Amino acid sequence: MSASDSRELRIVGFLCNWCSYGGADTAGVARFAQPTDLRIIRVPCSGRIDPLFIVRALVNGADGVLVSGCHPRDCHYAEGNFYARRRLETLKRFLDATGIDPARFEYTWVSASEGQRWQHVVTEFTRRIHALGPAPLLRHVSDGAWFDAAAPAAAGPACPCHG
Amino acid sequence: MDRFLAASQLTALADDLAQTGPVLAPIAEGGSVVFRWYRPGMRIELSRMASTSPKAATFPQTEPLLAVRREGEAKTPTVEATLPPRSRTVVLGCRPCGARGKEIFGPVFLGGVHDPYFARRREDALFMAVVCTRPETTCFCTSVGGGPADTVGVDVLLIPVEGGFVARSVTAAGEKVLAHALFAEAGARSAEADAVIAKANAAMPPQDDFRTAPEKLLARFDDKDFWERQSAKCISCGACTYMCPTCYCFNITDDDLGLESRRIRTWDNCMSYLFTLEGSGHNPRPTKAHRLKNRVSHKFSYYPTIHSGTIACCGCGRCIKHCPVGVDIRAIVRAAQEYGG
Amino acid sequence: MRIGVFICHCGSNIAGTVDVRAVAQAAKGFADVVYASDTMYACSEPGQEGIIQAVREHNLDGVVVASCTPRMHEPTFRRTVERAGLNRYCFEMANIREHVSWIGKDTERNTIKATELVRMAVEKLRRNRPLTPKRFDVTKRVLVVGGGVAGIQAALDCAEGGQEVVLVEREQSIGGKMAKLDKTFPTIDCSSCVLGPKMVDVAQHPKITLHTMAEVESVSGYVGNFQVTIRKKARFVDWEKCTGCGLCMEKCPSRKAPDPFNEYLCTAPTINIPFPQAIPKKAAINPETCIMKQKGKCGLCAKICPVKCIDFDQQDELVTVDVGAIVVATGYDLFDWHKYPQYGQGRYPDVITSLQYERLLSASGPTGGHIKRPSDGKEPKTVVFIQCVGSRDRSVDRPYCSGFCCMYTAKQAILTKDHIPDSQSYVFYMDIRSPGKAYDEFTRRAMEEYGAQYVRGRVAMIYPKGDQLIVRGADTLAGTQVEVAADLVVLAVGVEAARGAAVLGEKLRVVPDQYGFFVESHPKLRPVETNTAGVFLAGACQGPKDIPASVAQGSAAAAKVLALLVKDQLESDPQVSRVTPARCVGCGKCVQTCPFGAIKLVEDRFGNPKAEVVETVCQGCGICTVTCPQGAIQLEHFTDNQILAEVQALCPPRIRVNYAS
Amino acid sequence: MVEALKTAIAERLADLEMVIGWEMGFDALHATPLFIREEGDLHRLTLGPLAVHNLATYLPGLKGKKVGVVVKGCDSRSVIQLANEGLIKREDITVFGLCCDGVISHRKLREALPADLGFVEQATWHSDRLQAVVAGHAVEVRLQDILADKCISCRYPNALAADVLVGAARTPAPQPVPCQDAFDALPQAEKLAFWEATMARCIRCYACRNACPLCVCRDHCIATTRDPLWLGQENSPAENFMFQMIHVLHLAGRCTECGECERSCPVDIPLLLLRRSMNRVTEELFDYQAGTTPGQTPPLLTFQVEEARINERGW
Amino acid sequence: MNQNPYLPELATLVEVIEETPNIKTFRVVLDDEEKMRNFTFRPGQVGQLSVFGVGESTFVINSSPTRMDYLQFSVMRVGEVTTRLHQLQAGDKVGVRAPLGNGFPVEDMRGKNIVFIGGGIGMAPLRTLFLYMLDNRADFGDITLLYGARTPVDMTYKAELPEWLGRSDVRTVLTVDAEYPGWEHRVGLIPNVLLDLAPSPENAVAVTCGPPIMIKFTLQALKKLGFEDDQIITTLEKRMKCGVGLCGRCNIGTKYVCVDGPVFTYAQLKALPSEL
Repeated sequence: MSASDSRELRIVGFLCNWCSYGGADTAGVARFAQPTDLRIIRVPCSGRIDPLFIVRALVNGADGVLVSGCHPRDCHYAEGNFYARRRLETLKRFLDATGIDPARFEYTWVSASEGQRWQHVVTEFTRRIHALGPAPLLRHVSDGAWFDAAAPAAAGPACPCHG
Repeated sequence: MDRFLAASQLTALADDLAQTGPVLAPIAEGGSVVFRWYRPGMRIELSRMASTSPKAATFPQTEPLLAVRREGEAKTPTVEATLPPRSRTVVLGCRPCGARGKEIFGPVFLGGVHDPYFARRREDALFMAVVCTRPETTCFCTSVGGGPADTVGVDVLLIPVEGGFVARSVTAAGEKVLAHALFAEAGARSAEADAVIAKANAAMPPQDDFRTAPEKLLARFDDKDFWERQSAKCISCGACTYMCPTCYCFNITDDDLGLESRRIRTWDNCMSYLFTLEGSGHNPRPTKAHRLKNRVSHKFSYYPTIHSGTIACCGCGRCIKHCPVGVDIRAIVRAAQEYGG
Repeated sequence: MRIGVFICHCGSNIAGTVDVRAVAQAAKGFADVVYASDTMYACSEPGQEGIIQAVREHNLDGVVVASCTPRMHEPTFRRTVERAGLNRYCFEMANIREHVSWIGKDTERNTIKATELVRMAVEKLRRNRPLTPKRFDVTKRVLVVGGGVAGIQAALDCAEGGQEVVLVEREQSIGGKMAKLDKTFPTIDCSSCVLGPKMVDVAQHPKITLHTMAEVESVSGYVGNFQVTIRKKARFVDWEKCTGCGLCMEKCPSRKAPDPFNEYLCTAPTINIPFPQAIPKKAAINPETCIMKQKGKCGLCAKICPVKCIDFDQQDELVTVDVGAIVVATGYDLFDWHKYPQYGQGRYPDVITSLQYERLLSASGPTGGHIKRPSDGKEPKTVVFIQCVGSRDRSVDRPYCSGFCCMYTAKQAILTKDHIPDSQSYVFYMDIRSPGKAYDEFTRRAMEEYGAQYVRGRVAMIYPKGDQLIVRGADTLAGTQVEVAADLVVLAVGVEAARGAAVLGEKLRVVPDQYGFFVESHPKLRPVETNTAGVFLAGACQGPKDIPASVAQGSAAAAKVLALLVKDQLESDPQVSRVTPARCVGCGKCVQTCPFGAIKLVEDRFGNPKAEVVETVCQGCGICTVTCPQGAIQLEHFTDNQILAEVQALCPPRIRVNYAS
Repeated sequence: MVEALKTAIAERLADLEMVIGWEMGFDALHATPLFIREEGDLHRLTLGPLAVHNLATYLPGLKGKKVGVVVKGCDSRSVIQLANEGLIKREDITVFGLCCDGVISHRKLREALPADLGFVEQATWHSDRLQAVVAGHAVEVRLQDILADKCISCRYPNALAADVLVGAARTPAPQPVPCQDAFDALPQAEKLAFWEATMARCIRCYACRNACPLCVCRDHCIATTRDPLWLGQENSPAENFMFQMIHVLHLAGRCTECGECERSCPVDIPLLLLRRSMNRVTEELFDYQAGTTPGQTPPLLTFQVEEARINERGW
Repeated sequence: MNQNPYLPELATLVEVIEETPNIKTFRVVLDDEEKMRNFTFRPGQVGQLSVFGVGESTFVINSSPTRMDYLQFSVMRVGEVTTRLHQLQAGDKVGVRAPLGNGFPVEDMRGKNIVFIGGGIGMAPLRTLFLYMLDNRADFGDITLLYGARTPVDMTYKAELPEWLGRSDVRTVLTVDAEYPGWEHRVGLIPNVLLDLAPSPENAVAVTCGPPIMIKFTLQALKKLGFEDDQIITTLEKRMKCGVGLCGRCNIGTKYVCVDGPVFTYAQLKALPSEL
């Protein structure tokens, strides 16, 4: 796949400890080869994943964010992924308004036994992110502190209605 | 010295000045007019007062103070002051009140203690202020010592005349700028400019007399009811302080970047609960009444008391005009003055 | 902080595709890292000693081990750092085996990835704080829910282990499904002869309190400290007094009460003791059919009762007990075979379930142990057994194998021949699954010694012809259609989760799987634990099981309970949520979303509502932390700042430290 | 209408610590919140297209007090939502509801006038027309031309769950908001560029936050805390944008679209573009409009085992 | 001061002493040897300690200018910076901005009888002056130290207490709020013990520091004993950032605690607006 040929992109994964992290372990134990771009952050439950973690990662320049939890009804904490599903779906549908490509964020469910599924998810998501290319980055430097004449004009393309 | 700048040359002047150093100018953007670091292509708008103040020229919202690096296996830190690079900074098209605002900083930042960041920016800044020909409903510069053609803190006064501006130098640095080729002879326009100034002064509403404010406000210090009523509609945001040309409260925070860290100074807001919250959980200014009291009293009582009567307010009216709920600082001071006779 | 980083080779498992020395070298450059090295096997004794030594030598107060998955060795290394004198939470792991070396072959990329994972772990560790578990007292009593063979075994083992046991059974007698069986495979020994003595032991054991006709009403609390309310249903007989003499049963004029013990093959007296070996051997009145309860007159039983134990006004009674652990042994129920159109959906009285057949075989059953078919009481000569009715069938959402039907069908075929030597049994099957000790031999005996005809294939339909039932099916081995004229058809109905399991699961916070069986903590390594600490599983409530497996699980659950209750105090996991009261606005969003009821609103000394976490109940999921907009409730060890530090380690903000230079 | 309201307030004032309404502010184009404590304050009460403020914003800060509040239809949703979230006690609040004809957008008014608002000399309303003298020029502006965007799309002009309802009920006639449609039509990359440019002028004064009736963390907002440390203090476009993300996500399923955030912004950042987009999502997903039904649970504080409108994405 | 007021001196922690479960004492030496040699300060002045990447916090220098082997700060763990300080060990680097503030009016106190009344962590600012006076013992009259804490566990400077108790030229009295196993000193709240000791206000100055509630009742007790407002000195604590009177947090009316304080007489405090 193209993912392994080109430059690595920055993909952050948030995985629940009980299912998906285990699923990624299972994939590892089974030596299911995967692209190397993804870095996994382990959390106890998908219900612990604040959508703002995802936004923070994207604002900080992540090219993709992948969240995975237990399948609905299989949550170790009974309800965590039900809350997560609402939060994550809300974020995903909202992202378009921010100008961040919603395709850069995905969430899914992988159980501890689904090593193969995990391999598939990682491979597909990485492929998708590589197809999108590096994410455009918001400026992290304020104008006021130092004036950098070389910096692009702050006034970018305007909203047609707001001038 | 008087020179003339054709209205049509304003952009050219900005473009040219921006080649050799930062230019801060009121820019029309998204329906708003705000001070921005000018880059060619931006539209300078002088017909109305910018909602933000030009204080970023001397006191930017974010000022990096220190950089700390840990290097080598021992990771011994080295600390370095990150002073702003030296370069002439022009504030083009502020109002006289905006230029006056930064003068409030002087006695504090260059008084008992010398703040090298402010000092350097102050030294490098050149203020070209436009005379106000007509007061807004929120303007009260004349009540706090200023005026529509006030020259305090101004290097060049731009006086609107037919077809452009008479550029009148106030300081030597200002005079130097006027040598720029885009300026023409002022000639007879100087007289026109004088008339504009006279008319502008005459157009100002009657002055408030705030001389008794310091003692009257202090006398109200313990009047909880007074301050609760005055602050009832305040929503404790920072629009007033961040718009204000004279507000200088700041925060200092560290950003941890692993081996590197930095310490930055950012505008802070005395209307915020966290501003004075102590580690123990105690807060000397726990309610918005306490905080509004401190804000108003600082400007109209404490500061004048410490600094020989100067009111820490330039009368630009931004805090009134842009307050989401229309808190009017003039009315509060008047109320304190009138209270109890 | 002074952090030490240890990069494990794991032999060549990691070192094969990760340059571990380079990772260690890079780690030396990370913030607060004062020591970094690579080690052959971090988890080995010398590996662990190396960590301890480095902690002491370099005065470390935090340790990162980059090796395998934390799901494997996090507990190991936590103990290691604890031995080195550190708090066990001042430790982080980077998974560079399962997530790096085993899934990619590119050494260069793997090394970069491993390095970043280590940096991430370091950045998190820099924000860790020492956590200490809270200790709390344990109630030394166990609740066993369900009095089948698994529950009985668990109760007896716990009681023998010295713990007080409260056994709750929904039916009037304990014994469960096994009490209904005639014989058991593969030994053909009498079921009640095996089970009976155990039931008596339960009744007589001084440590066991038995509540039958009772259900768990509510459960609160947490491991070591559950409060359980039990609803004892009105039985209209004072069991303190009832001697079980059975006089009332004989005289009761209303004899049309349904008889669940006999699988509704017959009716029972309204005041009844379900079977002679019932424990407790006490009578109970079915108010639905009781003339006194329905019409207000009769009372014959009360008149003749020698001990005057009849009490028509008896009400349900709620009993509350404190227990430290709970064993769930609620068993199974049979699949509702009426869903299948091909078996007549109940139109043919001579199509019965295997459990009904057990009652026909049983000497204590409605026919006194003589096989008589329900329709006309005739002795059947041709009996057709149909297997996998509600097992291994996706069309009825029962894709799983019920496990023991093959065996009991073989047993019933054998018993049929024993009872009626001139009979012929046919068994329609899909596959024969008999992987147990002496099991396969047993099915062979049914075929070879007892002449049962095994037909591999599904039955397509059953229809009556005369007084017989024509069973038509396929013989997939012969590739032909078969038709058998049967006198009796016995369906080997599959098992499913017990009625009410879902409701009980909610009360106990034990999650059912998609078919309603309770989910164990780990399918291999924690088969009788659940994800709710202190709640254990035994028997078929976790999945289909035969008797020996159920008994084994009962004992296993008991062993877990005993291991728990032997402690006077327990430690609660300190990875729980913590409220900063100064930042809490008391909006109660966390309370609303906590799945465990672990957060309550309390008033501070100014009367402001504040959230408070019951540390022992909190399971550490962190749902509340996300719910709280002001970040006032933080899940320890997974705080916002810790996770943000990991995010920032991977995606550093592009701010500049010094613009001027 | 204002007289009827005054009568209604006068009748109940004795039982209330205060009633929050509007009075005229520092000039003829600005109203300002009025805290009516005694009958003598009542004559200052004003209504109309300048009564832009959502006074429900003050209610959480007055928790525990018996307070009356005058609300437009949109504002009344905030009251309901606050009560639904237990942030105020509904029984402590007396809601004086209005049937609202819409309020102005000061920004649109500014664009409609020959000079800046600050140069107004006089202004009077003649039903739905504003006659004003600005910088010496006499002008007339129609309300419908300067109507706030939220009024264009208003679905609830009449106050909901009001204890007293004043005025004649209006039939809602929601229209699409042109500027939202224009924004939605932008290509994604341009949206991001738009926010980057726009956020560059944000000064992080938090007026949007503090004016928001549902932003009840206020003193404890994670934008300014160190633990948790969500936000750097540098006012870069990225951090300013991140703050707006915090705001919008914390309001997901709670925002009543009163528009106070956008109205309060001193540098005219069109924050409602984000709010409306989010509200559209939560309505799509959960069939939920915040603050329209007393007793409703906000959608992100609950769940359904089977979500009717969330499709599991296949992989 | 014409140097950058925000620029801290690099310094090394030479010793960390665990005083109580939530208070640690840090001994700090400036890395620049010359600056350390020339470092001077007045008792009662404060310093800002930096943990780089985390932030700065203000603490009183509680060592004495007469003993300049190191600068000493005692830190109670309450917030982000203090928590991170508590994680540091000897050898670690910090930043120091000191001295800041006014310090005690030592000159005015010469020849007077001194009564120290300290509660809990409030002993820290008293310690510097107390040691200073011990080292200049002849300049001062009778010295009484009353130091109290909730329990013996919460008492700071435990290592030094025996020496102070053993000295014949000062009267040291320790108290805890309630009986505690093994406690051999006084039991009782500080104001009550103070009334019991009844130091004379004659030619005396009382120096007190402690939690607000203790200060409140101690002031009442001192008044009862006849101390005038200008005979009572205390030091204030405020949230500070810049430490040089700019950032706008710590003012009480026109006075900036970081510059005009933290030491005030009770008479001075009474003249200020009531915004403690």
